[in-house]
Amino acid sequence: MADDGLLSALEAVLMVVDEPVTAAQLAAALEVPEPEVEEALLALRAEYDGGAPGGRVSGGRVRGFELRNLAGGWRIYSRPLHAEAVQRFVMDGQTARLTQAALETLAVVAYRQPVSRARVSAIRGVNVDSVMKTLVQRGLVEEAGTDPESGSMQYRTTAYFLERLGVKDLAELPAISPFLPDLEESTAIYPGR
Amino acid sequence: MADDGLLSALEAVLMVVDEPVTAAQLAAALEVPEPEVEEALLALRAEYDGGAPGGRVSGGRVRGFELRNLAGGWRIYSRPLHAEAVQRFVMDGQTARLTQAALETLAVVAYRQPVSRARVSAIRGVNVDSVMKTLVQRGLVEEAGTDPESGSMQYRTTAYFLERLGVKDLAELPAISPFLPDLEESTAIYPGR
Amino acid sequence: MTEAAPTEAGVPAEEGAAVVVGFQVRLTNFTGPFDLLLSLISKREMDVTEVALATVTDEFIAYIRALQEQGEEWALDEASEFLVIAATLLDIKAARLLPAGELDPEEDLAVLEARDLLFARLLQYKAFKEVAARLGEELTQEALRFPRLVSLEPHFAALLPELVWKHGPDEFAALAAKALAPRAESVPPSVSVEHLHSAPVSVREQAELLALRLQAEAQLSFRALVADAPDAQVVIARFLALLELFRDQVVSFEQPEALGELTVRWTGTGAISSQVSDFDSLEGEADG
Repeated sequence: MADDGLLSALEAVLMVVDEPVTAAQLAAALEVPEPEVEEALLALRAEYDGGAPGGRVSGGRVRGFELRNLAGGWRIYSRPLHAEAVQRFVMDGQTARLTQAALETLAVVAYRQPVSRARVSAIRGVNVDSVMKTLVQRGLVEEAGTDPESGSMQYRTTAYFLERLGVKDLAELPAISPFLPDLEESTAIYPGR
Repeated sequence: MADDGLLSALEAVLMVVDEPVTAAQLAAALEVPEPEVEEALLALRAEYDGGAPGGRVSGGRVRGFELRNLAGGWRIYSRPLHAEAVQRFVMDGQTARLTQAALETLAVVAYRQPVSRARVSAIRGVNVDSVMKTLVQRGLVEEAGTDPESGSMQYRTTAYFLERLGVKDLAELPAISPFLPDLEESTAIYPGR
Repeated sequence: MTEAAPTEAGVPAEEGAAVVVGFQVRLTNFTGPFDLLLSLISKREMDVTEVALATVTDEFIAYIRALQEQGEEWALDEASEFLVIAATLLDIKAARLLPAGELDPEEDLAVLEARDLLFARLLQYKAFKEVAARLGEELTQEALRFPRLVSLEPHFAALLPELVWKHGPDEFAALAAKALAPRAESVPPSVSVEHLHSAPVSVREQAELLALRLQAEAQLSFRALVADAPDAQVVIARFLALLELFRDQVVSFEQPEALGELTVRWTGTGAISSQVSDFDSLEGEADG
C-alpha cells in the first residue's frame, strides 16, 4: 500500500507536467521503483474519484479533478461535470467539432494505419487530400514514412489523437464491424476496365 | 459551510487555470455569492494542508499541491516540500528540443511580429496557447504589450532568439516568398467557426 | 427515370445544406458518393441489396443532376467519384433490364463483379461511417475535460536544460514559409484521373449516331448497330444510348424469343431529341 509521502510527492510532480507522463518517468524523478509508483497512481485515481484509497476506512468526496492514464501517460484533468465553469476560464479551441468528412477520414486512418491517402480515398469514395492535410495540421494524424512498395506516404494517428479521444492506446478504440471486408486499393468497380 | 458541489467546481477551475484567479471571478463564473466562494477557498486550502475542512470530523493527508492566494488571486501550486522531486523531473523529463509545433509557431511569430495568439492560431489552424507558453518560458518569445485596437496581448521574438538563430537583428532573417497571402480564415474542417 | 430529386436526406449536413434561392429542391451535402447511396437506401428502409441498388439508381442520378442544375460548386474530383458509382449503378440496372443471358457471359460476369465490389465497398464505408460517428461522440465528450496545463513556476523553469537548437536562418525561413503557406482548403480543386484507365465514351454521341442510322434505315438489328464498335465500351455506350432513346419514346424494341435477334425500330418524329441522356451530360462534366 502506497504511503502518504509517495502519494503527496506524485501529486507535486503531476502539478507541473504539461503532457501525459509515464510511470517510468515518475519513478525516475521520485527514485522509487516503478511498480510502487503504478500502485500509488491507481490509489490516487481512486481517491480523486471518491473511493477509499489503499486500506483507508472511509472514502473522501469526489474531487473536481481526475487523474487519467491516456495516450501512454498519466495526467490531471478537470472533471466533465464542471466543463461549463472551466470553459469560462480556459479559452481553448479544443472543443471545435470535426466535420463528418474529417471524422470519417480520421476513423479510416485510425483503423487502417499505416495507410496511404489513396487507400483512404478509395474507402471513402472521395479525394481526401485536403482533409488529411488539415488533420495533420491539427496534430491528430502524422506522416509515417513511405510505403516501401508503392512509395506513397503513409499516415497514422498521433498520441494527441489518443489523448483527445480519452483512450490509452489503439487497442481501446471501439470495435469496428467484424464483417468488414478488407478491400484493397482498387477503385476498379467499373466493369470492363 | 461550503458544500461539496461548490468545492468540487472550484477545484476543477483551479486545477486548469494558468493565471491566479480572484474570488470575484470565480463567484461570477459559478454564479455563487462571493463570500461563499471565499469561504470555500479557505476550506480547500485548509483541506490541502491536511486540516479538516468545514466541520468535517477528521482531516485528510497533506496534499502534494497547495492553494495559494497571491496578489489577490488564487492558484494551485506544487508543494515546496517536494521541490527536489519536481526538480529532478523537470531536469530529466523535459525535452531539450523544441517540438515541430513550437518551431512553426515561433516561425510565425518571427515573421509576423508583433502578433496576437489568436492571429497565430488562425494562421496555423490550431490552438497555440500552450506552445506560446513554452516559447515564452524558453525565453524565445516575449509579450509586446496589448494591441490598441483589439486589446489582445501581442508577442514578439527576443534577443535570445536572434542569438540562437545566429543573426544580428530581425532584418537579417531571410526573406520568404512575397506571394504568401495573409490569410486569416480558420480551417474549413471545423463547422461554425 | 423519376425526376424527383431527393430532398432532405437523413444525414447530417456538412457546412450546412446548400440552398439556392428560387430552386425548390433542397440538397444536403454528402461526404461522398457512398454517403449519398447509403442515405438513399436507408430512406427507403431497404437492405443493401441488388433490389435496393437498382431502385435507388434513379435517385442517385437525379441527385447529382439536381446538384448540377443548381450550379452547386462541388469539387470536380469528387464529382468524378460520384460518376464512377453512378456508372456502376447504371450498369447493374441495365443488366437487370435485360432478359437473362442477353449479355455475353464475360460481360455478365463483369457486371456481377462490379456489383459485388460495390456492395463490399458500400458495406466497408458503412462500417467506417458508423465508427466515425462513435469517435465523434467520444471526442465531443472528451472535450469536456481540460488537462492541467500551466506554466512552470519560475524557480522550476530556470532549471530547464539548455535548448538544443539546430536551425540556421535559411532552414528557419523555410519552416516559416511552410507554416505561413495557405492551407489545403485554399488550394484550387484538381481533378483526379486515377480511375480513368481509358478514354471515356460519350453515350450522347453514340445516341446521336444511332438515331441518325435508325432514322435512315427505319429499323436495324442491335447486332448491326454495334457491328462497327471498336471495343466493349462502345457497345455498352450504344446499349445505354438505346435505353435512353427508348425512354424518350423514339425507338421500340422487338425480340421474338429470349436470346434472339433484337430489332430496334425508329418510332420518333421530327428531329433527334437533344435530351439524350442524364448520365452522359454528367460524363461530359467529368471529362470536359
